[in-house]
Amino acid sequence: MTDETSKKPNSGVNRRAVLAGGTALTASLFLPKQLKAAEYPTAEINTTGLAVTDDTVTIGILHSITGTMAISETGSVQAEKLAIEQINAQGGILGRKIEYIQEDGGSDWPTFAEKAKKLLVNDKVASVMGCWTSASRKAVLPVFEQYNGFLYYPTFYEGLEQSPNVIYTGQEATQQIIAGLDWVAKEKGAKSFYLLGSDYIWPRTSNKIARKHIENYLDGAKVVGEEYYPLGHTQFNSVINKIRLKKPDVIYAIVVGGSNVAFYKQLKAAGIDMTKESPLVLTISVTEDEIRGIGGENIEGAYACMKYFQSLTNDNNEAFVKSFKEMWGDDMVIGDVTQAAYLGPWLWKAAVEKAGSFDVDKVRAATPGIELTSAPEGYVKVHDNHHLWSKTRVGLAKADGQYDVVFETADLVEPDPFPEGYQ
Amino acid sequence: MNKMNDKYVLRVEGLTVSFDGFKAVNDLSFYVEPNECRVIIGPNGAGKTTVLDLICGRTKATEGSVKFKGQELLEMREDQIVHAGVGRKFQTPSVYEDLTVFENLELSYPKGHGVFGALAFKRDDTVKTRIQEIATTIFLDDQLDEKAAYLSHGQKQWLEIGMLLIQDPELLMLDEPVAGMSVAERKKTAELLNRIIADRSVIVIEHDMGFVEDIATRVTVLHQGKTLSEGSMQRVQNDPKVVEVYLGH
Amino acid sequence: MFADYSMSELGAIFAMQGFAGLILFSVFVLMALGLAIIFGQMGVINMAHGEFMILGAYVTYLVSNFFAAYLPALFSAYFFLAMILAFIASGALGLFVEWAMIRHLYKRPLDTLLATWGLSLILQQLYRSIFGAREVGVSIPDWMMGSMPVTDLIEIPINGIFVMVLAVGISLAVYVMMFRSGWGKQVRAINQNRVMAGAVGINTEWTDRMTYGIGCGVAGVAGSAFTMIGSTGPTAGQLYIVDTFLVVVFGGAASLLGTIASAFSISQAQSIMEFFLSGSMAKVLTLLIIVGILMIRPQGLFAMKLRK
Amino acid sequence: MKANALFTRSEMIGFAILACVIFLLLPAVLDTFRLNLFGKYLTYSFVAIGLALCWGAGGILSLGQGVFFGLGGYCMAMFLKLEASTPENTAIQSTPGIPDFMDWNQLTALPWWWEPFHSLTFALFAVVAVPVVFAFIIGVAMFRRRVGGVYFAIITQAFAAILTILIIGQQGFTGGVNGITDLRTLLGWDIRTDEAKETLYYVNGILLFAVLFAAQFVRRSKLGRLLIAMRDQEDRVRFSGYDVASFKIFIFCLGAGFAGIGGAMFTLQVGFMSPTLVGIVPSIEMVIFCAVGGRLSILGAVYGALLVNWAKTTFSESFPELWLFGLGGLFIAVVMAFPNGLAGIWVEKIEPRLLKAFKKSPAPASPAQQSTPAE
Repeated sequence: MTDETSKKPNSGVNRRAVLAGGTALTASLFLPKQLKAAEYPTAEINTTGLAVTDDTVTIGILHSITGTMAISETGSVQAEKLAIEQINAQGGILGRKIEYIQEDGGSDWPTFAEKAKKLLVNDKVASVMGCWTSASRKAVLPVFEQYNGFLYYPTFYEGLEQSPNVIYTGQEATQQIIAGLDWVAKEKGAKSFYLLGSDYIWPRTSNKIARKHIENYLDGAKVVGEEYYPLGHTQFNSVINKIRLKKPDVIYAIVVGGSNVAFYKQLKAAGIDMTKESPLVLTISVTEDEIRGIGGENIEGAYACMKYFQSLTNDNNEAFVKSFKEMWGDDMVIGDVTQAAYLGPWLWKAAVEKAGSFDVDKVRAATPGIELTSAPEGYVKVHDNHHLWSKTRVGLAKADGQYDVVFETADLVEPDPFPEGYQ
Repeated sequence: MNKMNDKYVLRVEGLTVSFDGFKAVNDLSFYVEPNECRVIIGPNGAGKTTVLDLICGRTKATEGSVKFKGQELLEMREDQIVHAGVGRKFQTPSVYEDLTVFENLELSYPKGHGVFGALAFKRDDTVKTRIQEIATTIFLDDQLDEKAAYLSHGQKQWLEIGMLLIQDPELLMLDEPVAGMSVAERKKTAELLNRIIADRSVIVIEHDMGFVEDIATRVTVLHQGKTLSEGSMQRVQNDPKVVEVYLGH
Repeated sequence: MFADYSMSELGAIFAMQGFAGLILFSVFVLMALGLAIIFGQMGVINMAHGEFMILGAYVTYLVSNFFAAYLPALFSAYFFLAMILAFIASGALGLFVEWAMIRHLYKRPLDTLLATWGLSLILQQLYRSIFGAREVGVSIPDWMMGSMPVTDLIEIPINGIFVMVLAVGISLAVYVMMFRSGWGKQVRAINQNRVMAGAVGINTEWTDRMTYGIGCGVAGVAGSAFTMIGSTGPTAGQLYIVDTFLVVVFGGAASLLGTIASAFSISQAQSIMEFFLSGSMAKVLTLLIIVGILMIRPQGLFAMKLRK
Repeated sequence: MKANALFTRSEMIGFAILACVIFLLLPAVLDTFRLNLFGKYLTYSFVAIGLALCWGAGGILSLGQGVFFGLGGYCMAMFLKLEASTPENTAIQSTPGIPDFMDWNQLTALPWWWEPFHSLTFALFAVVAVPVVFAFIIGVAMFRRRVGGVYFAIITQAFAAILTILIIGQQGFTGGVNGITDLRTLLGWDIRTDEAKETLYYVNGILLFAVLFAAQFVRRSKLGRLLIAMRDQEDRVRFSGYDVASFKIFIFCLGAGFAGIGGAMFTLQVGFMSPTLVGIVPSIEMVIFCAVGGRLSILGAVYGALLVNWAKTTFSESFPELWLFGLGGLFIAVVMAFPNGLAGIWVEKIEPRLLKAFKKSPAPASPAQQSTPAE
């Protein structure tokens, strides 16, 4: 008995201490003063019956932990839990500790809708961190709009959406795509592009935007091929042969999931040495997380275009990487979406404190203009359209599974979910 | 061909089937007259059962012709052949074990054979009377509500014969109807068969020579897919070729 | 679409494309052989086949980590040991599953489908709990990921050759076991008449267990080989299951030669169509053609015509 | 022997109990959210009932029922999507008045085969007709060629794969992997409100009973007995003068029609339709619902769908990281220990005791319930 009682709090304290150490910097940046719960009576800050008590506030985490998407979504769950722990270590939000209810979307869109409804209707969560694929977001969107929930969605995605109930913490397609294409045309003199993707909406829409940009805005550049393979496809030798035949300057690859691993392994085995950049491989779908499965040696020399790389050298990021590894293990890697998921709880915290209320309507009203100076990716700001202003970066994949950042936009790129001229 | 003038119910001509080159039935011809009881005998593997399979459409012939009352059976589907008036009993008793004797007979009753006919089928008094009648013929009138699974082997054979009888076929084909029966059952079956072959043509495959003598009008001896000998039981028995390949060993 | 290219380019591309088809063929053969044994010879519909393959892949992952950490000098050769261990691990799991589950279900083949589906869920979760939900990266020795330039345009991937050699080797081994050994005779005898086989003194219980074990073991080797060309994650096995079943069924379930012929025709069809059409449409068309042919010839390409 | 009656005594009791559960018990103990969830589970039981007829009675195992469920659901979703895509609602699109996903895929006009779905009558007709026609084509092609057993199962599985890839690949016309989402009203009636959900639950229940009665009628007719006869002795049936293939085609089409209704109700209650319901995994799961319920029993099929889905939801809520062990274990346990599923447990264990308790002589159960599972 004594053993047990002495053990539990101890381990908790240790972990907390470690976390606090790791986040001391972040904490001091984020929060000048500790907010006390007593200053904010529950009845005043929660007028719509959300799960808020005098000491706690409950939020939901809704990702796939089983099924094929668990591969990708695990990192997001870890980042969200880390952010929640850190916020709690600093005293929570409006003096209330965050508790979370985690549900499994099971890589199945109707299940996502069911669980979203459960979180909003049964558990009355104050906000939800969740979803990864567009399909899961589309499935839960009507639920969030009907029950006025608030979702923080971390993935880079195709755009064409702007819901009052969703904050998109990842980049929308134009933010991610255009800067990368401009860079590869200017720096590498690329003229011909081969567009390749998994067969669903994000790669198709992204390639559509890429094609318009290549054909209309890049001088003399052209698309020499565009092709889609079913999700989960594992044989790419035929398309590799087609690419050989067309000899494009750039393979623009938006392959996802298990197909990713097969594609890059087969590309390498077919004798296409990506480090020679002929053709150059530019992807928007391979984060450090995916490289773990592909193997760094198999993708060395490819370029990725996104807003965050684990190798970013700034104080925020170093602290973030350190505490992430302390919480989840030294062998962890952090990709773009993981970082975007980490922003979710912090953005919500900032919005709640600005609004002085957990009410969704007030939080929503307070959200545009929220800034995070301490985000691992650097400074970000929430746009009126619920997307984030963020920089876009190009990384060069190395054999150790990390990217070298070779380019970043000078300014924040404005999010433009309904881009004129790209539809 | 003029149906009315044809003196044969069944004409089998040049019938051949080959399985990957092996000719199980090879250029076989024979003719069956009305009210005849033809028994086919022959050693194992002679192709007896295959002949029945070919006639009723269970196996597709490679060559030849099978005409039943002028209709070419080889071009017809199994159920159409049945409707034309050909009934077939299998070697191992095949009855519906999950259903009762009554239901077994009812399913063979020649009405409601289309999908929607079957949906609309009503168990009226005509049906019941007819089933009762057949059940009496096949000695199963006491077991009408029993599941077929619980019948003895011989009773299942009778039930299957009854299922054919209820359709009143013009040509009845029986594959070893007394196999596996006790002596008493065998006697009863012979009596039953004698009664039911009276007003139709029958083709029987049988090994039991005593039984064959009891019922046969004519006998065809098959050997390696071909007719070895044909005629009355007596003639066949005395044919030296038959003695050599069959009765001799 | 060919107007812009010189003859030598076209020749090279067709050669490469033919080779791609051969690799796909080998992949299909490897996927299908284990199932051809289990489904074709025993009639067990093993929906967990993909999970047995992934077990082989995870074993390869563990062995590669072990060599990297303790025997770096021998790393370039670890793969051979990994394949043997993959065979043993998947085979052992197969033996256990047969003993615990399958042997009670021989009389209900469709039920094996449901039970092994349950098994596949459990195995997936087991992998997830042990190795994490993410994919693991299996380091392949450098020499296996390279390619051999034949001409300027034609390059032959080494891992493709490796997969092909392996497919041929395992096919031969399975052939010898099934058709040249006493054991194979017993397996086929049981397949044709279980009761009779038992009656003439074949130890059906033992033979069944070994057959199932060997089928699973072959799946494990396939999974191990696929670490070279595909991903290793808890759910990766599901990517293979439909293709695998179609290859086996299309070939005529009980015929090993049929499985190989069917793998060949499907892979060639798919690889040719992938070259002319987009990937998704090629896949749809391939499946439609298989289904169409199966409707005309339901017993598959190679099935014995039997006297009923 | 009351051969022409629709029910035996014990079946009558069974129907009555199920009616109480669906119309009285569940609404009484569940809040709207949970009730809506059970409504969703019940849509799967339409498929399971069809499978109980096809597979349990007829011995035809289809691993592609998701195809029919999906087709029915998509037909409904197309109507609802068109209703939701009024020019006013879609004013920000480059082509207002067409569904949003078409606009994203640069379609500038509604494809011709979407046009009829402006009409509810046509959509309701299509909900049943499209799956039935599809099943008819597959059925004719397969059963006339005497494809059966495992081969049929695997070919239907291939159909599920084909349709999924097609739907995902043709996203401009189908909504792709996202499915058809954001459905709002049915003839102006908002289907997203709690009251609508409750109404839909009862509509679903009534339709379910209509389907159950139809299934019971088929089972008790001569056709039902023929199916069992065909399962056990297909040749004997054939040589009793029946065209076996046409009966198989009929029952397969019937199952497909039931599945289509289920799919349409799913769309209405969940508010969207997606290709994840068409594929191989859901198709196998639907077979499992039927197996858990006891494959021969149409009532069992309903309970099977309810139990498995309830277990799935509960396991995954309580043990999000481990629930697959429970679900996988449940399937194995059912197959190994209770091959006749819930219906078997009821008939073998519970009913005799109940009868004993009431001191009545055991009434003969229906033949179908006592028989052993098909192989």
